[in-house]
Amino acid sequence: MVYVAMVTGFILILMGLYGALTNSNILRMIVAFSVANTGVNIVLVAVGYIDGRTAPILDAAVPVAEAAVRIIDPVPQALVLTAIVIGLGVTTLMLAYAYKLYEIKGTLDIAQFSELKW
Amino acid sequence: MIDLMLLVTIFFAIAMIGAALVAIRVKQISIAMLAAGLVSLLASVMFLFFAAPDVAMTEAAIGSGLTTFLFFFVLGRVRGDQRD
Amino acid sequence: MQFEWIQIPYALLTLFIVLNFGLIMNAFVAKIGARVGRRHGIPIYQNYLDLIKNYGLRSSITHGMMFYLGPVFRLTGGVGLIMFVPTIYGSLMFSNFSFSGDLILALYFIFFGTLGMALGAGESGHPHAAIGISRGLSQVTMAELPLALAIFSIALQYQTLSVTEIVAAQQGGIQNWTLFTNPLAVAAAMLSFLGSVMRPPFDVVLAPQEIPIGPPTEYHSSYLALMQTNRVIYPIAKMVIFMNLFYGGADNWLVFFLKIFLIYMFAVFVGVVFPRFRVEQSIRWFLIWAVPIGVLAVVLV
Amino acid sequence: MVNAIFILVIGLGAAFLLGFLRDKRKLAYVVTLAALVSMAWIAARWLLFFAVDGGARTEIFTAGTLPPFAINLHLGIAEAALMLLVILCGLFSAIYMQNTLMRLGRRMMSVLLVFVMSLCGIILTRDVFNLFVFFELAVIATAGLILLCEDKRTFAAGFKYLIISQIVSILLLVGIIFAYHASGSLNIDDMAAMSSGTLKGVGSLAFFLMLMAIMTEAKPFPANGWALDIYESAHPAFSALFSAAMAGAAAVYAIDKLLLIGASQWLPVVTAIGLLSFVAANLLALVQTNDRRTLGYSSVGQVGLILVVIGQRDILGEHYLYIVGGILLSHAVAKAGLYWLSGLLSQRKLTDWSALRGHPLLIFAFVSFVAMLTGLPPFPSFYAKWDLVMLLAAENRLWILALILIATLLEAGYLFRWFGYIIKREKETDKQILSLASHKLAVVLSTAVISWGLAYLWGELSAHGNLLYALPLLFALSFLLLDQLPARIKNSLSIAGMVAYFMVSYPTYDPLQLIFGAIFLLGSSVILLASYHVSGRRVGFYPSALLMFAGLTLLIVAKDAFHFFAAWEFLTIGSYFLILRGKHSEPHALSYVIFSLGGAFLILAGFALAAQGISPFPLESLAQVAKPIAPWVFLLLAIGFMTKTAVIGLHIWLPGAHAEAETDVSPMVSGILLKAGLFGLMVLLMNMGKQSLYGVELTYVMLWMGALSAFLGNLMAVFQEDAKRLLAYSSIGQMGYALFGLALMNQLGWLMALMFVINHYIYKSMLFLSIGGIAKRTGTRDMYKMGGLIALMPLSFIAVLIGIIAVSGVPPLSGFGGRWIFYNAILESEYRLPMMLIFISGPIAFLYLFRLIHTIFLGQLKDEHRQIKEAPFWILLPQMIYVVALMIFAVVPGLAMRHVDAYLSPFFEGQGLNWEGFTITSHYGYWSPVSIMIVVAVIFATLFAWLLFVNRKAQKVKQFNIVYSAERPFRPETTHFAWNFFAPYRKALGFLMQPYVTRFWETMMDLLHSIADLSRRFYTGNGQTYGIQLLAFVVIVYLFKMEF
Repeated sequence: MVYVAMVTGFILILMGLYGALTNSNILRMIVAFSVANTGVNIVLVAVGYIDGRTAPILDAAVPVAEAAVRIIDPVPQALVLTAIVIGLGVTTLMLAYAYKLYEIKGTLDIAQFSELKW
Repeated sequence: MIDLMLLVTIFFAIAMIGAALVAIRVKQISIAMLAAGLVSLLASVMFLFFAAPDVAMTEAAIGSGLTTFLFFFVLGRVRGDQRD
Repeated sequence: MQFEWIQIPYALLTLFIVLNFGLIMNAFVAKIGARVGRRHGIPIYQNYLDLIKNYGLRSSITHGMMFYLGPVFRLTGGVGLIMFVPTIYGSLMFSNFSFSGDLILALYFIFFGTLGMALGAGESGHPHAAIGISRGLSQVTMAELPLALAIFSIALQYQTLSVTEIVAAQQGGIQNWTLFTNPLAVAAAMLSFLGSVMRPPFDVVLAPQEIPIGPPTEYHSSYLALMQTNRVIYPIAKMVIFMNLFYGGADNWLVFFLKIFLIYMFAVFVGVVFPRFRVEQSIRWFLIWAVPIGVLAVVLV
Repeated sequence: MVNAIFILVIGLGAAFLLGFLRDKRKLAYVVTLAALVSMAWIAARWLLFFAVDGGARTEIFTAGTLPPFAINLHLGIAEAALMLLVILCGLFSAIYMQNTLMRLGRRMMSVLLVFVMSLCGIILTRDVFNLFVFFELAVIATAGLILLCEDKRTFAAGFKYLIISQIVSILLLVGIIFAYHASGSLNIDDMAAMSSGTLKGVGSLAFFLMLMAIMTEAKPFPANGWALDIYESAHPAFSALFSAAMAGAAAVYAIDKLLLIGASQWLPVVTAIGLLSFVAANLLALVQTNDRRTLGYSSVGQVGLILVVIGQRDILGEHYLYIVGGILLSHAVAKAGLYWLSGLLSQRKLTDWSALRGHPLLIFAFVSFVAMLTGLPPFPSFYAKWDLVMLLAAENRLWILALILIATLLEAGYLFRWFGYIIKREKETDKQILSLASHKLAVVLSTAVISWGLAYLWGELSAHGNLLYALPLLFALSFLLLDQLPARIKNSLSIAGMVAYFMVSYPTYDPLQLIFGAIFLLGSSVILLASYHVSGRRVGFYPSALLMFAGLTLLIVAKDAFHFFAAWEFLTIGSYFLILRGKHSEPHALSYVIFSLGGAFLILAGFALAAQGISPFPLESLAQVAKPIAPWVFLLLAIGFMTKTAVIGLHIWLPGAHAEAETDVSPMVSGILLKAGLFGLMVLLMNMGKQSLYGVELTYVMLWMGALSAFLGNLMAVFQEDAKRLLAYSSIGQMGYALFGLALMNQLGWLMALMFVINHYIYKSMLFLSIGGIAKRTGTRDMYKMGGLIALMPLSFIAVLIGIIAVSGVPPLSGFGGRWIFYNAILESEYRLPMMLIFISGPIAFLYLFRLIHTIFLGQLKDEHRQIKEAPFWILLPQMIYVVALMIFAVVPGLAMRHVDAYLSPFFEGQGLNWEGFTITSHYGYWSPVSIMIVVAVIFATLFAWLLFVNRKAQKVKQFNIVYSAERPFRPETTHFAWNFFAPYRKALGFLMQPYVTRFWETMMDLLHSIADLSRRFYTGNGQTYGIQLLAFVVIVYLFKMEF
């Protein structure tokens, strides 16, 4: 199960990267990146998962004393949460840029934005 | 039980990959955005299986909700260039 | 060797003998040349007359300071050269001021007169003079090279730069002459000699004066006299070096006259036989024939 | 002491605070500055604590728990220094961008604060995920700050950066999670403490991904197209931050931290990437015309160099911080300074920087920055590079050493070319390119001050002693402050200073040093007399000239390789500035400095190879260098020194550089500077003696080189139409003689070389001065345009006449002495073939010398020159001094030479000369300069007096009276035969004159430029391509890593 998720995550990452680097429309690139980010999140969660344990939430079901053996390592999940938020930030920024770029040139074709080169 | 989980996971995985394929290949950009949101949504369900309910909630809210909204927001403002 | 005052009159005596010998020899050679060409030729005393006449003339024009200095440099070069080499082997009386320096001094002092000539002619203001000079200098660079190589070769051979010691090493029979002990060096030097005596085939340098004005033509009267004097002394001074280095030197004036005359006749013969070279041709000629011999002389010694 | 976490707290807090300051831009700006100042203050306090009080490094724990559950920050001297750098950089940029920030308002200010804060976070944190967070923050802040610029293209650049950072964050996150999986910790120190076994397999791949992700932030070639676009288009103050603080400090430090984990197996990868970046970026920069893009490439290169140092830290030991710090700080300060400087200009072409001309302070700042980047003394990068190179050579990592030096040379090439543009290119007068806002100026100039402060600091820290304490150097630098004084006062000061220094120091010199010292100090004072002819202020002349003389002075007293090399660099830079002053000297000065630096790097490599890690390395120890490397050391050093003496093949810089220099500079660089190379060769040969490589005796090769230089140098001089070029080529020939003498490796050969040192100084200085004076009066250097000047400029004529007699070696003047010793020397030597070339070069010298005097002074006067006067008094005065000196040296050469002869005799078994009485005798012959002089003078004077007497009534004829029958020729300018003077010679030997060497070097240059131009097309400008390049780069590096 972990492997399935992990493989799915990697496939999503690769598909996302492929999409981002082959679609010339800027919005579609951003969409592809968001797919890749989802893939990363899946990988992160899958790596942290230990079979048969519960969520790292201390409640009645999981006494504090047994927490260490009964819950999943909370660190990766904390990482994913942070990553999702940061990912949102970056995606938003990219979208803002996309809009700005569209304003400047009236196009979203990435190939049109290559005055700076060499 | 575990096998069932596995099957469900595999199902979700295939669904996600399919949605992702749509997201990066489909002609219509709005459909691509929806598909990306779908990938995110499916992922958040999957997180539940992996005992990560808070991640699932965040992913559902931010990944599939807010991000998709933002996509459409920007798309609405740049209408006109809908070619691939 | 140390300087003594008596050496000054001795040196002047040498100079006097050489001058007279040169005047007569030049006339003699001219005579021979004329006779070969079935002409009558000049009288033997003609050069004396010319020289005396020119020394007697006074000029009322000058082209400027360097115009004066040209002949002065020139003659200083010729006289100085004679002064710096011993003329008669074993004679203190006729070894002149050779204590001032050795073979290298002589080798480099050759240029002193050349420089003066060139400077003076340059000042004469005639463009053709400069053409003659540029040709002459071009040619002399290549003509002197085999000589330098030959001198290096015999300096290596005798392990000394002192002219007197080189002559001393050749005493005791004709077989000891450098001519036989180091024939390659002598060959190179003799070929080089052809290039520096201003006779055919290497006299294109003087050609502008046939066209008709060249380096010496602007000179007249006393200026010309100085240059004529030099043209008598300078080749002899040079041949003295040759004689000392290659042909065993001379221990009395008779031998001296004979050897100098023969060396000179070598150039004359070649000149009569061969046509004139253009400068670049003569440069190539020296480069192809004389220089390799010189190189061999250095390498094989 | 304030807890360092407050740096982050203040940054973040102030950024939030700004959010409440709507419509209070001034207050917001003050808050921003105050926040930065207080952050800087904290960092500075910590730095002082570590550096001065020797404090121990501290850990700062957050959230009350230990890692991995909480984040820990780590503060040591490196962190404190880097944070101070980053914050100061931010502060300066904030001041610099005052107007922009005020216009854009508080949001931009808070973004700036977040950016600086996140960089500090990157530096402080020891947690890989935290590293990720701070990097993402920095990315977001970057994307915000890019909008500072009005340039619309910046948006595209920013978007490209976002694409890349998406990929980077994916790599980083995947790497982090697997690293965590493998090690169970996110803490770098914990991971580092694990056994290397955990890094096998997945762990290794995870580490690789993290490393590559962070490496990308350091913008390595070729995955850096986006960075260059940002550098080119962003606001210069942001580019300064981006280059100096983000790439140059934060990213490389993050890599450094990460490598604690990877242990030594990843160091070669980092080295290789760094080297590739350093070489490729500097190569590509060669063809840039945009200033900021050029700086961007340079930045990529410099960061590459820092990566190399990081990758080499296994051999750097305790020097690691000193070396990496020196290079890092030099890059940061210089690059930030240059970016800030670029903000003063409104045009973007490199050539537009000529607008800086007329602002000495800005030029001084520029020069300081360029010198810092190229690693010239006394800047930190110089000390650092020296130590780096020494250690690399000691560990036998020669390829790395070679590539570093080559890339540095490339970098020097375009930076100095740029400097040439500033000094030499036409200013566009109609456009106001330069805007000098006082706050921007303050930033730039205080950066320049900081650069010198760092130079002092690194000198203090250096094991070799502080170069800035050398008195001659201080003397030269003090003229920077005096530059406002009139030139004549500065001239008097310089002469007084140099003479006084000589007086004080000559008792400590040995005879060899004395000869060189006298030429370097007294000789240059004589030449400086000629400088009195220049009125006005002559800005920049004296610091440059004195820097060169300081280098020369320090060179002869240098005891160890470090000081020798530093002196060598000083004299190179000083002379470069001097040469650049000439009117048309831009390309020539450039080729001069490139050849010189190339030579200097060979010398550096030679010393490094010889030292094998011994520091300091005394020059005498060259004698103890062991067999297999000794010939290579010899080869490197010899070629290095021969570059300075312009041996044939490496000579192409000389003619232009010497000919185009100013009137009084030509004698300095020809008469004096060339001797530095000979001095170096003497030091080399004296200590190393004969060496052979693959059975070839190297001194024998040098013999041939010297002979060829003498021959070809003279031959080329013959065909020059330009008088100063003629003299310049003649210098090549003369140096060939001297080189030949040294390579003979016998006492007489050395004596001859020293004779040439003295003679060449005197007559070449004299000739350059007279020709300079003539060129000044006639307005041309083409000899065929002159003629007949003897009457108008008699004193110059006398100088040239005496000069050419001396040069040609005709007795009785001193040149003959050299020739005489030469013959004696070659008789002792068994090498015969190369002599031939020397033999022929003597008469050839005669050709060009005659041409010099004939075409200028003799023949017909040109119409346009009828009114000209004799050269200025101050130019004539040194010439007359030289005439007297030549005469004295001709008559009594023993004054100087006998001491040298005695000094040299212990080094050679052969016999020296006998100097008893007036006659000098050798084993082979004898020579009495006094009697020669007397004999020649008496004959000459007698004949001259007689001729004058008999022709006392002669009148001077008018110009055309005789030859042209008193008719004025149709075209008087054709009456002087002077052009193509030795036509037959050219016909016969012209084939030797094919410019093979020039063509070779030109082809090399063209090739480099073509390669650069072709390879830069690889940066298509498309963000996607950049992304693909990044991925491909990662994959390829991985494959290579697997391969080895």
